Amino acid sequence: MNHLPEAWGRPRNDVYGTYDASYLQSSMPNQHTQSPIVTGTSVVALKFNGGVVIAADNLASYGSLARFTNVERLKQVGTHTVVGAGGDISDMQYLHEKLLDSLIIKEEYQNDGHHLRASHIYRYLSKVLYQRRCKFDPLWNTLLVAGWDDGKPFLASADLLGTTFSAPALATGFGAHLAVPLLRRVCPDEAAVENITREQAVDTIEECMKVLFYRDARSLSKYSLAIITGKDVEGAAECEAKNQSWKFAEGIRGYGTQVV
Amino acid sequence: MSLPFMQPLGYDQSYSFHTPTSKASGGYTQHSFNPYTDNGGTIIGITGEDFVVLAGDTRHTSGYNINSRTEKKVYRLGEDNSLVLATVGFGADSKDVAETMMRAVNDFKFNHNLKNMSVSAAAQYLSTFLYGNRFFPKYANCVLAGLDKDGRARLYSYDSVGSYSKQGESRASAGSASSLIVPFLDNQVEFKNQFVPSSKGQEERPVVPLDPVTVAKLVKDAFTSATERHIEVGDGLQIITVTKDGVSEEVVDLKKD
Amino acid sequence: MFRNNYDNDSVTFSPQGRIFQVEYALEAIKQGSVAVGLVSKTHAVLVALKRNAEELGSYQKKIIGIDTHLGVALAGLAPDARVLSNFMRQQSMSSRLLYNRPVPISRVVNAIANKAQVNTQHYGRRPYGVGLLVAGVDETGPHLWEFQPSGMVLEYKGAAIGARSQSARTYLERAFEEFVDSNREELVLHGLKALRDSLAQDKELTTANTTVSVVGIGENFKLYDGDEVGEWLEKLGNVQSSRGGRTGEEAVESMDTSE
Amino acid sequence: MPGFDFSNHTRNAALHAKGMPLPKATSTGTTIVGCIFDGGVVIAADTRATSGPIVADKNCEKLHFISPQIWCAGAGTAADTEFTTALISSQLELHSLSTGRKPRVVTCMTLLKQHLFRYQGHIGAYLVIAGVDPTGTHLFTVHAHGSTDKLPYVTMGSGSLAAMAVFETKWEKSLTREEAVDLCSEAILAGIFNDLGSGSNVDVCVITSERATLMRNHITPNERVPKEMSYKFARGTTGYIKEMVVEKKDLKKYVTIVDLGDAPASGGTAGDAMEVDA
Amino acid sequence: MPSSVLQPLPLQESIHHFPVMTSIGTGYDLSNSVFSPDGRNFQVEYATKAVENGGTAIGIRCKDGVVLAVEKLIGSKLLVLGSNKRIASVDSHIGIACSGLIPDARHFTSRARSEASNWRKLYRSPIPISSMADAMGGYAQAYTLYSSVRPFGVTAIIGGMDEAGGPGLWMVEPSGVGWGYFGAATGRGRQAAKAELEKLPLPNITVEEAVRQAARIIYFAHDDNSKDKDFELEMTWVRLEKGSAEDAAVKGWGKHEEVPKELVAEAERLAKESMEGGGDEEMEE
Repeated sequence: MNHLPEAWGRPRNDVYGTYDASYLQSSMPNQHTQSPIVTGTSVVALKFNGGVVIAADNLASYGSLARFTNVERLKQVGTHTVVGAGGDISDMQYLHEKLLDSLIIKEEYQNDGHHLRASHIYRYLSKVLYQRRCKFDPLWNTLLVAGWDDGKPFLASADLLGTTFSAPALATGFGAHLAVPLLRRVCPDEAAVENITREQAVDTIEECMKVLFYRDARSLSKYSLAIITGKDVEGAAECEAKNQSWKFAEGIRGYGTQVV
Repeated sequence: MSLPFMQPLGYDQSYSFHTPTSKASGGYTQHSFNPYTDNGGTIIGITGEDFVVLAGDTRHTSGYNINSRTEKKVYRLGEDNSLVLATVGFGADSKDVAETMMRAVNDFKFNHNLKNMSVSAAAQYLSTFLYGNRFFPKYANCVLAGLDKDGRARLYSYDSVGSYSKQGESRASAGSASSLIVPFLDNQVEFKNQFVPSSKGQEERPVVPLDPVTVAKLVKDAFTSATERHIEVGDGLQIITVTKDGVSEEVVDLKKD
Repeated sequence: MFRNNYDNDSVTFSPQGRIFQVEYALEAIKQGSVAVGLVSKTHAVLVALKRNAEELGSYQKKIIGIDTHLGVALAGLAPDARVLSNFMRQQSMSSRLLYNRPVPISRVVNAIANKAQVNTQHYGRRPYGVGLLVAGVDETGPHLWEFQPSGMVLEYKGAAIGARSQSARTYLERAFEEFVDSNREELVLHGLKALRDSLAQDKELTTANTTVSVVGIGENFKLYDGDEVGEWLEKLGNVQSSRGGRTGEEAVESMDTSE
Repeated sequence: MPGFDFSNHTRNAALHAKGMPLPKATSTGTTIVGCIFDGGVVIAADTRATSGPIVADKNCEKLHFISPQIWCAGAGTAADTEFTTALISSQLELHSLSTGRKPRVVTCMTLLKQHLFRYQGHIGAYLVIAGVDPTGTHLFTVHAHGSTDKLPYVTMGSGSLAAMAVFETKWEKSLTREEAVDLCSEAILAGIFNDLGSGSNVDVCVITSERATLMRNHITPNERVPKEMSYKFARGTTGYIKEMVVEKKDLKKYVTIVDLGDAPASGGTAGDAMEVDA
Repeated sequence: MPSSVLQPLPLQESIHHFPVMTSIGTGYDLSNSVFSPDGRNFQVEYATKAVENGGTAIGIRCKDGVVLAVEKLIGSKLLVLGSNKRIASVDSHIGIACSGLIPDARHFTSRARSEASNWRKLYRSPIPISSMADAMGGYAQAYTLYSSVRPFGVTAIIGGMDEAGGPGLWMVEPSGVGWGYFGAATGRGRQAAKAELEKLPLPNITVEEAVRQAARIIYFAHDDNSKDKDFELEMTWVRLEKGSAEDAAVKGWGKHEEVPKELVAEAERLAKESMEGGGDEEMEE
């Protein structure tokens, strides 16, 4: 996947050649949203022994304009689940505020001792995304669903095409390129989760957010972080990328022959 | 400064913040959304006399990224039957096809007095379903297997709009490295291009059903070799074996580079 | 002649606020043969008495599997039960597909209850003519619900519907403190004993007329029909009928004759 | 202006739009990196070469010799990186001979960027240039369009982000030789295991003021497991239509044979002061 | 819904119940949506009779929230206690307690849930209590208009807490009429319950106090009307999640949930004591 949301869902030109949109012609105009407008960048998450850590920065970009710097892209759903979204912000708000809120209200007013957990919410969201792509009216997002489910940490991803997969360490957007290698260094496979402490996991995620701020031009150093354990969801908004170091820049003069 | 930075990734430079548009005949501006992608991976199936093996790697990719090293591609269509389905291609469509089949098999059971769907019925159902999506195809290549009422192994493979051979096949492969694996299986399962050595190229080597040990070895060699030469194959190998005694699953490591 | 003028349809209240058409539908349940359901802390059991229309006819279907965690027993109009059970299957399957979870028992029961209620409030419809016992296991444990054509659903520890079901209920009321803690086998036997108590004097439980189903925590819904019921009846054979009169041996003998 | 002829560009674009595929070049999907340490510079590369999704070479060399103490790691189109580095290596050698001085890294970098700029990106060479010369230790990147960068640690290729993530978390201002080798290796490994365009082994080259040391296959984390079966066919398995035995004395009837005698094989390996580490 | 065998309907008894209903049998009461010559809709009145046979339900509006309570009659000891809920949440901040035909009540609340959900979709905010009462009144009224349907055999007590109005308590009847209340009661024990509610200084009590009073009133009403039957007390409240009980009325979106088990147990203990101790002194509590 490309880190630019604009490229998601588009044919890979290297494989398919330039996509010929004229095949899609019909007598009626297509009125669906076909490209994201205001976008959020990466979401990163990592399982640890006893839970999951998930983080996303607070920036909403309008093209290259840093349009809003206080956008919450993590959403607690029910008691032990957090959904993080990258991609189009208005589609995210539709998912968060319309679908998920009413989903939980409908679940809770049954008052029968059943509660939707992470895997249920994940399946629901995957189906919504897939159904929308089948209607050629996608919700332009990549989601990470993190939670505590059935005595185990849960983490999985779903995107605008309805593609789903899960792994002990996941990141969307630019994070898929930059953060995943760092996360896999700590957590190469499911078996490794057992040996990761909560502190280690938080440190790793913080490190990822820092590197993403260094290298992702559509990112922000201000981010939100949530820790889901068997007990509850602990949220921390307004985190700041810590221990930044720009000392590599000290000796640099120009980009070639310049020396002073 | 590093504008062409991403070019080695193979992505077109024209991605930017304006969407490519085209004018439809009515003069309306039309935007393109491609509902498909390819999530890589490969599946194979080999039958013996009274057993069948379906296998797939567990790598799930997007472009040059590995999404997951542990996504399985072979599904059992119920807990108490011999039906196994492997799907590969676009991950979302693949899972949708698998779920549809699971649902069909389950519905059949409850609607037919708890009898299981036969493998030939499942095979026809899958074809009908895929063709039902003829004009918005499920980009999923399927291999379906199971034991028939006499305990004989059956294996069917499909294109994405439901074409399949009712007689079934002895071996099948689909997915990104199928072009590497199919010739290997032709040669090793069907003994294609092999002659009886003493016949001076006059007599083709007779095809005999393989034993389970040989099939297991062929499956592993097919995948370790595909892993060597195809970048989208690797990480893990899920092997499901169906015999009259039941269905067993094994997952072994593949290279992760 | 009509007994009164208020029982022609289900959209007319009587002066007492009753809806006779719905009450008549409840009567239809009693035309059906008996079905008994009961739950322990780990299992839910349904047992039922099957009837055959004539000597050479097949026996009816009294228990219907809905999903691996859920089944129903019926008394009354079987075609109505088929409609409801198909609907429950749809609900169950869409819960699995949409939420990746087996449908909670109370929710699927409420869904058919809501469906039934609509038929009691609109002209041109008739209430369903079947009662159901819904037994299943979900995350909150084993459950037994009774469904009525009025749209009424109630959760029970033990329940019986159909002809002569009062005797079975009496048994259950006497025995429930015992069976809530019993194991799988004991629970089925309690069910069969309740069922046996509701038999007419000249009737016996046989492999032909008895159906048993069990579902438990971590155990899929299992239906015992025909010969498979034999093992249960054998176990039951050694137990004295709570109504007295029949000994174990007699019960076994009577089984033999039926085979 | 010398260089490529673009007169067919419009025709080619039209053909492509009608569905004719572009010719496929072998590209080195690639992770390449470089990092300066106290006393020198290290560059490293993976060894996978791909053609589309197919691995064309499992152990290719992406570290190219420019001059004894200037080496270059290449990503992009394999042929472009090989020919461009060879060309510049040659020019630099001639320049060095005519000036009587050791070649400088900036000179190499300038020649490269001028060459690449002239071809407007059509030469798909993405390079990391590293070396030590009388003016000190240097590390540059050059992109196919001719732009350059000068940084203490650099990455390029499809695995550049994976490798950069490693540098961004582990790089320190002054590193020892061993630390730099380990850091570069780890960066390459991040590319090998996270980027499908990169794979197989880690090649490293360390350049100090004394010498350049090429550590070919410094790490080999991806050995192939032995095959489960032998696929040797019984003699005679392959069918044939006609059999004919030709003896050596009759060979001249079919082919022309020139006797080379005992002339020694040309070209010695002795050359510049370059140490090749096993 | 009585599931017992049909009793033959003695006409005299009906007349006894409806001394003024001279039009019974004249045909004006056989169909919904038909007025009698004296301007009455008998089917609606008969629906109200269904309510009057139901278990008692009450609602109390307090300064910091709302309490709902029902008397749930237990027809069999095989019923699972705590299951078979009679008070429903229809949004996170609204509860509905019904008396009458239970299946009708479920239909009614499910409609209320749609109303709440649609309001949220449209306005991205929870529905105010008064709007909910209006909507449900309208819905019930629609079922009095056509001969193809019958009215709801349900009276619903709608309790909630919204941002503008604070605690709100409404009661909607089969005719569709809906009034706001400080203390509402319906079902067979409504007369006794109303009398008790009127003695309370509403709305100037706290939710905690109302819980104790509600338990007592339900016990009292039960004692008055259906002493021979077992019953279970079900109680919920709506209040701010971080409950504060200042003197001034509290406003904000409340949360509807079951009253904690310990509080219910304590309230029931006090209620039983008061029943044993005999009426008057307890009322001063």
